[in-house]
Amino acid sequence: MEKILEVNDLQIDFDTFAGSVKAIRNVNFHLNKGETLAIVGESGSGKSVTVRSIMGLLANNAKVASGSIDFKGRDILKLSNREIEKIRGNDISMIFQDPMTSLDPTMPIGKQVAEPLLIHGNVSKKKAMARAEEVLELVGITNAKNRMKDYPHQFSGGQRQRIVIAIAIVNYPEILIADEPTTALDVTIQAQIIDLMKELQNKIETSIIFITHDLGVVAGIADRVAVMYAGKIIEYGSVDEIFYNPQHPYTWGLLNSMPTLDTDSDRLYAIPGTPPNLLNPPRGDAFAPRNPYAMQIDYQAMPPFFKVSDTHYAATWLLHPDAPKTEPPVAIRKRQEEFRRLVAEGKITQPENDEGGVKDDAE
Amino acid sequence: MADNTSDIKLNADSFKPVAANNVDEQEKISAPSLTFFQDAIRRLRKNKAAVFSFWLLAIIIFISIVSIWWTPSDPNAQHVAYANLPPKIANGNIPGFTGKANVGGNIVDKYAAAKVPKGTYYVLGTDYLGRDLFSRLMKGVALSLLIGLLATLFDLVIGVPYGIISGWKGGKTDTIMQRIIEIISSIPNLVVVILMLLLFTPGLGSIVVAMGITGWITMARLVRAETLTLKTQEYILAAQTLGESPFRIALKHLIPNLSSTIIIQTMFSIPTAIFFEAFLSFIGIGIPAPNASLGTLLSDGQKTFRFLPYQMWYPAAVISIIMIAFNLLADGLRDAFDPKTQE
Amino acid sequence: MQNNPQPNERKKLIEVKHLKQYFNAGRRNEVKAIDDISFDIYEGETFGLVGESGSGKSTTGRSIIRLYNPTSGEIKFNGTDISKIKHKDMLQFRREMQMIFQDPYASLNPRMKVKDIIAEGLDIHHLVKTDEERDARVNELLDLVGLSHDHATRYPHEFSGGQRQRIGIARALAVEPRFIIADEPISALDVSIQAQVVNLLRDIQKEQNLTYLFIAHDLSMVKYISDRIAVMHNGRLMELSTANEVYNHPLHPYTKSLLSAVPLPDPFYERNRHRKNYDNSIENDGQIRSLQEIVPGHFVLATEEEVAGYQAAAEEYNLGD
Amino acid sequence: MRKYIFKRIMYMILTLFIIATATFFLMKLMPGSPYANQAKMTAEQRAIMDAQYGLNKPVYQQYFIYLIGIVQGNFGTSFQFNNQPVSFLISSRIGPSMQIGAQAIVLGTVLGILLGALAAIRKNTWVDTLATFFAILGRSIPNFVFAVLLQFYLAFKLKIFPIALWDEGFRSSILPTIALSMAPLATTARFMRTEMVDVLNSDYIELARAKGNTPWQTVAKHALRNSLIPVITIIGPMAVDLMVGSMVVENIFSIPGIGDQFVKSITTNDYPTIMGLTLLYSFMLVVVILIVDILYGFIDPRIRLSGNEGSN
Repeated sequence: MEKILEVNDLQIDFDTFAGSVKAIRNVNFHLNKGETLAIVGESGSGKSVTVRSIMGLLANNAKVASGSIDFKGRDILKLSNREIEKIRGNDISMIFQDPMTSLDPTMPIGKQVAEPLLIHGNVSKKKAMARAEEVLELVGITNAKNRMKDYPHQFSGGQRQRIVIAIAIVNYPEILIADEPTTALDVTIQAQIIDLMKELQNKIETSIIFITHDLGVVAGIADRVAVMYAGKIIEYGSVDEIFYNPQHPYTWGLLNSMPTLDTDSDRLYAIPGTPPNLLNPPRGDAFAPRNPYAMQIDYQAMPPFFKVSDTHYAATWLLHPDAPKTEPPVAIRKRQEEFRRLVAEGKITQPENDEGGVKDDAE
Repeated sequence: MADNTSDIKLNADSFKPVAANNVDEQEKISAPSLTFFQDAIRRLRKNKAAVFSFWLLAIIIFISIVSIWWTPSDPNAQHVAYANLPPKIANGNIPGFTGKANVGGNIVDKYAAAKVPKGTYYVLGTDYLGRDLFSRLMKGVALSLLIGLLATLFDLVIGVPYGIISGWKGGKTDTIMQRIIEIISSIPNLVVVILMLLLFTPGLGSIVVAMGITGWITMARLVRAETLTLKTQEYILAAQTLGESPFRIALKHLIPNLSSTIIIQTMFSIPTAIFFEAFLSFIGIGIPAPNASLGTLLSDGQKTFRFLPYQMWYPAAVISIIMIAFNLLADGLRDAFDPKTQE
Repeated sequence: MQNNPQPNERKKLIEVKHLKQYFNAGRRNEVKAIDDISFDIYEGETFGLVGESGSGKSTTGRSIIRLYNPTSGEIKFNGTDISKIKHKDMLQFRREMQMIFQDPYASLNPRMKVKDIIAEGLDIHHLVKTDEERDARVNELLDLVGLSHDHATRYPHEFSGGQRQRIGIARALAVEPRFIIADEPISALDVSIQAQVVNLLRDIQKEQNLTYLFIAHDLSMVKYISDRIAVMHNGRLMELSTANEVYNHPLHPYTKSLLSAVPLPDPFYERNRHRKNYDNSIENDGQIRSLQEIVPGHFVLATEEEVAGYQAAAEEYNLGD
Repeated sequence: MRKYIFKRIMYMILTLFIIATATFFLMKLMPGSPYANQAKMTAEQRAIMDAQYGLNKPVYQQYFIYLIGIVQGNFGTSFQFNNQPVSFLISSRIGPSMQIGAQAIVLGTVLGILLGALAAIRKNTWVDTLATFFAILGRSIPNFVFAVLLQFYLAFKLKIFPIALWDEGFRSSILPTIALSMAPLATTARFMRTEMVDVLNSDYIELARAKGNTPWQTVAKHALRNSLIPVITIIGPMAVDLMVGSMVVENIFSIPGIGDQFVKSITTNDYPTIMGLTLLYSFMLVVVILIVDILYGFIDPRIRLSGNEGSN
């Protein structure tokens, strides 16, 4: 598969009142052409910062300490402002979380949708407006022709998010970054927006980076998933691998703490404690203090990525060949059984791994 | 990328499980506990201009308090023979404080000309009646600060309760109270002040009454707006569901949370009041002669400014410095108290 | 949890009858936040109220705890009409019913120490006599919600969202209420923290025999915690039944649409999920609808004529099981 | 919208009525004689004068005569200044005041907006510090002090501008305009900075940047307009600053305007003129506030359009 974006060893620090916060710590991932990559994590895990660095939209007090972001053979982090502005809204666009505040309240929506065209394409104003109307129609704004001159406050939250999406896709970007685009929406509107994004992805053949904390949404939209914790990616793989064959205890915890419609147990599994303070990130695995499976090594050294399959890696010492064999929680074992069943029935086509456990190196 | 991870050789001890029983440890807060105010003060300390202003004002206030009992000479005593003496310090060898003046192209020692005894000198010179300007400036600053203090009193005694009641009660009460404010503020407030001054005899009393009518409006508005937002905060609702009385809610929840707004606004009220007095005295309807205030000093100084600039320069500099210091301190406080302006 | 076949025999703690709550009533900007709803909450149960934003679910909670005066209708708590509670009995009412709020950042006074926040109710109701007694009680409550004693002298801004929510719970528990309204207590929290808070709420309920009104928009969490569930939309109750019934045998098209929109952390399920659209206009066809009992314990907003159709649908479910 | 304007005008008339009534009765309560040379008057002369000014009638009649006069644009006759009608005094002097006022408000707001915007865009840099410093100077140095300094150094010493008097047209108005514009400049700059910092932190600015706008395009197309809308609301308070400031500035520069007239009338107890000017000032202020309100509703689509929907 063709890689369209590759993030290598990214490290971002924030200068704050209290000191330097290590918001992103050695993050690596790539985006394949045409796929949807979901980055999952709780608040403060660094998922938003990561994608903002791709857009060159980091806050003033953020500093890229190391790393590269390769897009079409160029390192975005080394581009001049002028060059990155040419990419923004053209090759890479972004959808923000809160549709109520992400549109300019004093500009008619037609003009706002046409704006990226006028900035990047050499089109006439008339053509841009016609195109804006087309795209608004495409994202499901009914009667777009007569609504071009309306202002954002005249639309509902769901409609506004459609307009924001229209702005993002008006230039047929190669990459669409969606930063929690449905978090502020009601569940029925969320479902509509997600359906719309899937539909648009097929139509305009774009790759999507989808950021969310909602595992349900991820299950529905992602091809691949990266799980972030405390500024690091701790596990990544195909959506089926992450949901049915998770390896990192944090991923277990996340999946477990959400009740499914048939959870009947008396207690939910809760990850104890709170995420670490990134002002002084811990030496070993940042998750160790909350990890019921923690071993001594977790407090001493950061775990490297262990390979689970060609597409699936997890950064946990539990995958080390010498580590004692551990039993994941019941619900996770159920998921792993489900995985084997689905694979066996041919409902999921995934590279099969032995017992869903640790995989020795395939030399 | 992770092809050689299994080559990492580790000793068996590394894989000993560590019981995750340190949740309490996790939730422990290690940072020293700071109250909101301590935190704000800490931020304020980082603002050099504000800290400098604070100490400057502290010194000015101290000198003003001293002036109640002691000034270098009687500020209202006239020595016509010593009229319009330039500033002089000690032996007169500090530039600008030599006691000499340029009269028709010649440098003249005015002290000698006026036969001032040796050892007597006026730090900031004398005015056209031979009054010691430094003493008058001390008194004038004290008076201006007193007026600023009274203005904050009106802010606190009228403005704050008015704003809280208007915002908390809402509905008709609020509408009527807001209408009253609207009418008062439809008259330029200096016009109100001037009308009041005409009704009463000019002087400190009438300035104070006039300020009492108009000065608290801004405070009332700010407090009302803030109360309206605080009113819907969930901790206020929580207090209500616990059965707290409105009066106690105002005392326990509203006022502590309004305190930063109130402090900042009083800091802005003081220079406004000082300006009021100076303005009124400048146009001749403020503090009556012979009492000194910053306004009367400026007004007197202006008359002779072209020939004896020092008579206006010093009071002008002092009033500007006081105003700047209060404004800088107020700005600093606002930044320290309002986390929104923080990075 | 749902093993009580005849809920009608249980004691009703809350009775809401034809409650209407209009804001700006009679004016041009009138909002019918609640438009004629009726339901009961039985002692010891968790009653879930779900709905999307603007459905009136939070207003319902606030009306029950008398933060608003109802436009019309009646709310009974333990048999007495809460709008008729005399001033002297009001304090007792305020003790018995408590609320947990949504926003962990706005629900704690930033200028008060944790112990003073928790002890606010103790002070109002004079439940402790000495400072030592007060501190001891605060420590007890901190233990109950899983916070340590040295948190007592800290200020709210030093805590994380989940910890703050636990402080809010301790404040509500301080006055030993019988009934707690939890108004979206977890929607502002991260997934892993949500579970902590939900577990805590369940533990306390068992320990102290509490009754909950649990208001939320997260359907899977409501299903998990509630015994019975009411679905609210545009100020009206659309459907009311046991949690299992509502989720497994939804009858009203709105409920069906809502359930079909819930994403689950299961890619295979997600691939096969079909979203059902709900047509709002059905509600405004001018016909008068009220909650009708379709099968015992399962209510749906319907006209008399529609009942038969819903009954047939309920039959089908039973055949399918 | 039309209904709203009508309601606002009604409030405005009510406000003016209350002010007129209050000033009238205040004047009646005032100590001191209205006549210029009262000491030399005999009782008879006084009676004649009282009759001439209508002061012999019962107070309530005087009040109604006064109110009717106001409606007709008649503010009575000045006790001083050659017994001219107050309306004539005002109309002959309002020109210079208006000119300086208008010039000062334009200069002050334009510079203030630029300064404030610049400070916000270059937040926490030396540009911001400098702009903030100027704004603080502007509101800290009393305008009469500033006026005297300008006059002394630029006119008296350097002789770049005429010292005083209103005889060189525009050139005469430059220094008073600068002195008067300090307060509005400082107010606007300060307000503009706060608004713009808020706007620049908003999500739609981030989206504008994400579209590929350069920082300057973002400011020009999105940030400026959105931060300017609330700035309109401070024109009212600034008008007050100007009216007050004009009193001393006109006095210092010997400009024959209404501010100067007001100060003179106060010092000579010329009640009809004081009352007339008080009403005029209040009238101007309420009109400015009304215009600002309407303008605000008209410029901000959120208010404009919701208003329309409401009335349809």
